[in-house]
Amino acid sequence: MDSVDKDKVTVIDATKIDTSKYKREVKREDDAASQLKSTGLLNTLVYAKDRAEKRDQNVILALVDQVVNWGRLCSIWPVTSGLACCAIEMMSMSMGHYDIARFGSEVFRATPRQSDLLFVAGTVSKRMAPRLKRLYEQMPEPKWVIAVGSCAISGGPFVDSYAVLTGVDKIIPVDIYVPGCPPRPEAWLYSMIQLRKLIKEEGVGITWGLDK
Amino acid sequence: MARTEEYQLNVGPVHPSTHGVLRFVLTMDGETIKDTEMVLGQLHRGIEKIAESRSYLQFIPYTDRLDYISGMTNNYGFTKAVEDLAGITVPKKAEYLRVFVMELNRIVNHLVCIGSLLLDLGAATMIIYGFRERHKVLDLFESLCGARMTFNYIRPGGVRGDIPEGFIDNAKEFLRDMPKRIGDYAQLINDNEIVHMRMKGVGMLSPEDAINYGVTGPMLRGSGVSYDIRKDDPYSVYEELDFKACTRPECDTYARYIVRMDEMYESLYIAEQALKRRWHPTLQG
Amino acid sequence: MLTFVGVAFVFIALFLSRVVRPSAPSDVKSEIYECGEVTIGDTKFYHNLQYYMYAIAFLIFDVEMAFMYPWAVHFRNLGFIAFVEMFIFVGILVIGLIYLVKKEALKWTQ
Amino acid sequence: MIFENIYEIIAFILNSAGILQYMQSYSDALGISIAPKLIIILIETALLLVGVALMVMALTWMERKVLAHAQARLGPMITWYHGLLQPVIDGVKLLSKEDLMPKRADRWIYFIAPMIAFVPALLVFIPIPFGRDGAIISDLPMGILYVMAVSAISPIGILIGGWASDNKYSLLGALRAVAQDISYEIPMVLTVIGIVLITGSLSLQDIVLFQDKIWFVFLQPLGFIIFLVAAVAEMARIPFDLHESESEFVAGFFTEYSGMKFAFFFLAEYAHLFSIAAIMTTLYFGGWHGPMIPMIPPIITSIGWFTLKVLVIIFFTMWLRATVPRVRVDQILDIGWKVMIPLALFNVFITGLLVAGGVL
Repeated sequence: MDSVDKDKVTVIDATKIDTSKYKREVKREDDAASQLKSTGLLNTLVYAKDRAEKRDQNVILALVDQVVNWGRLCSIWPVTSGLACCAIEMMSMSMGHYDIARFGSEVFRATPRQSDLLFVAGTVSKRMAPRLKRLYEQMPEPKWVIAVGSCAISGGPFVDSYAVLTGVDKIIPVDIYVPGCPPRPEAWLYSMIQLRKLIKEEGVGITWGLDK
Repeated sequence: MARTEEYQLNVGPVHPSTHGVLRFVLTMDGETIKDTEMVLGQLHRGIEKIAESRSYLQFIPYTDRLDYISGMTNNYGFTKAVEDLAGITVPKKAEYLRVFVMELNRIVNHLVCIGSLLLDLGAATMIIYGFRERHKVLDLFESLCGARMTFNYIRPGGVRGDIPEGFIDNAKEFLRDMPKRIGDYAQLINDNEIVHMRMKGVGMLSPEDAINYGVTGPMLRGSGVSYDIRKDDPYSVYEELDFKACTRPECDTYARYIVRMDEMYESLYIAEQALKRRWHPTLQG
Repeated sequence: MLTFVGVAFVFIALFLSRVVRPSAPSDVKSEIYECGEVTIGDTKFYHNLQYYMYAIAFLIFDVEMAFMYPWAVHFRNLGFIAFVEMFIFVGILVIGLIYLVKKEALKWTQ
Repeated sequence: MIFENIYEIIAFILNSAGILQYMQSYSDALGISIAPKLIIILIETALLLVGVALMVMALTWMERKVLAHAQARLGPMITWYHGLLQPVIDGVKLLSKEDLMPKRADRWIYFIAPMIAFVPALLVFIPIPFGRDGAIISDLPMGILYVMAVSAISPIGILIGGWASDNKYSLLGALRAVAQDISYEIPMVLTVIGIVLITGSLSLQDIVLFQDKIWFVFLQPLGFIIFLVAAVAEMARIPFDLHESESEFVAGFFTEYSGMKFAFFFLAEYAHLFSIAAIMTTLYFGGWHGPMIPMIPPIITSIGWFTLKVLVIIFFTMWLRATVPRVRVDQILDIGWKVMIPLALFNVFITGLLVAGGVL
């Protein structure tokens, strides 16, 4: 640092930068085709084609598969289950500021029978673990789990407590982990976006029921 | 003659109206609840045991997670105990700042409480409005300590740091806007006939019972007992501040709700005084 | 006809759903949901009689209303005497309703 | 041209397109002369089914948007323009969702219940005039009585659905829902008697035609208020939504239902909402009456007016949902039996007196 000539360094006061200049222009999608593209339907079709080529499948079947996936990714209904601190942030995520409803997921169903997503929001105590497992098992397929907060991931600050399960993935499979204590609602929303990506790219597809 | 049977019904631990993980086993006859057994411990995290193996400073973050809506107040409770044990005197400036954040946290707490109450009654709108204001307070707290919910801000001997630039303006803006917002909520809820039907005369807790059970806070004051620890056994700098304990004599849910609404105004008033006094030249420690 | 189409619609949708949906039954899954707890006791239990009181009262009033419709349609032809006659009939029913209320038969919890 | 109902309209269109003659000659040759009739009826039922399904989808979208905007949120945004495709997506998802049945459930009843709840919600639309010049499936002479009778069937679906689920929440939720439905059925039907007294006809078409000068809202203000409250209760909207009282019985009678069967309960709920709003429009807001716009066929304008009125009523119920909490079960029933029924009888009494006195 000593070698830097101090006269030549211009000190910039960060507070005085006019950020309005750098504001990103929002591109509006005017024509119907690009609007439709933004819903993911067109991407879905492209994926279907890829998939059919890759796996040597019938295009129609792959298409139906992808349309179903598209339906699933845009309407993920979480089950109302908060365990501890993170549940409050789950509430604030569904409120005005962050509004999970934009992704079509504000329908918090009270019963696991009608929901697709389980947020493990908070500390899983050893007493609660079997009940949570039961709740997960009673959800119908396809279902996803997002483990939120360091407690649900690893036990977090309570890792050496005798009463806390160190990580919810010991009892149920987890799709997405969101670190933080508690994670900010933005992080939750990011996890939702990641989940959508997961469903879109891998998905569950259709198990053709007639073969059963 | 038809025969009726008593049956057991689980409510919780995962139920929309048990906030947190609480479980009731109700014994019911038809629609009448005969008996309630409360099953606790689904959120037992062994914090006391953890505290044994932590230093005083290390334990402060855990207090945030006790009652996760009002982390500041929990911080203060623990810190106060440590300070009393160690005989630390806290500068006045820090005390005022503590009072300021604690009162804002009280507002947050009451907002979440009223919102959840209305949510359980079936009106989902109030909690969303409440969370809107909560978010503003949390923004203030975030500029103070960098966290939205788990603050770890109040430390033995003072607070984590001084206020950042621009904090006073934001805080003043909030204090200016908030009374109007509370007025909006009052308009939304107080004049609603169904709210009165659902809340008046429900959950009666007589003053004697309240004292015998050791109830505190707005619950006690909603039962007509004018006891506010900030006033009757003042800690911190509360005795230098001007406010009144809000009391209602009706002893029901509605009275407790009104107490909370009134306390939000009082908290705003206290916070305003604390903010002003903090800059008083003679008081700066 | 609409009934058939409606029922057919339901059947087709359920069949489609059967075709495309996954199925992974398990023991726990097919147990009933009671807030994540194992249910206590039998789920079919004998009830308080209260529910049936409402049904009986409803039946009485429903029949009464069925009587009132033809009366209402031909009211203009029948004149004032029909009005008096009907309200004698309704009056008896209202007395019955008052009796029910007085007896606390229409009280949800006893 | 004046048509009696949609059947004739379809027949006219097919006739002028020249299809009907072909169909007739073919069916005559095959010896099934009833076939063209059946095909026309199929077309009209399909039209109705599609119309109701579209409306219901629009309503679910509207519900989420209205609620979101009342609560300072945005609501569904990413699925096309302001989330317009959201109902379709929900449908696709529910279609591909696993369908569960509890171990000890009553299999057949469990299976039939959504059907019993859903089909009457469609049948209600048969005698409702959607517009002038015959935009009606069939103008039944017993119209209003038929509507009331059919809409009283869906509580049976709720009841057996709750019973068959083998779940305590479902059972209690279903019993409460049915108790509420039947309690508000009575004042609702009683207030309609007031209208029948004035018009002297049970046909909904006649009732609408009667209102070309003045709507029944103004002739029957008390009756309208009673009908409104009872309608909100029948629709199971929020001040009276015992059907899905989340904070009490998890999800009411459909706690155990998942996948497509749940979707049918869901559809039935919104179809019911639409049907009762349609009845209310017909009875109190002059049905399809409204200023006709020149250049546009009156049948389309009148259907437009009808839809607009229905949507306003439904918007009102959504607005209610955003503002008021739920009434407790015993209070709901008390209001029903001790306030609404006497008031409804009083309304009939007053109307009868006025009609007999020659005022109305």
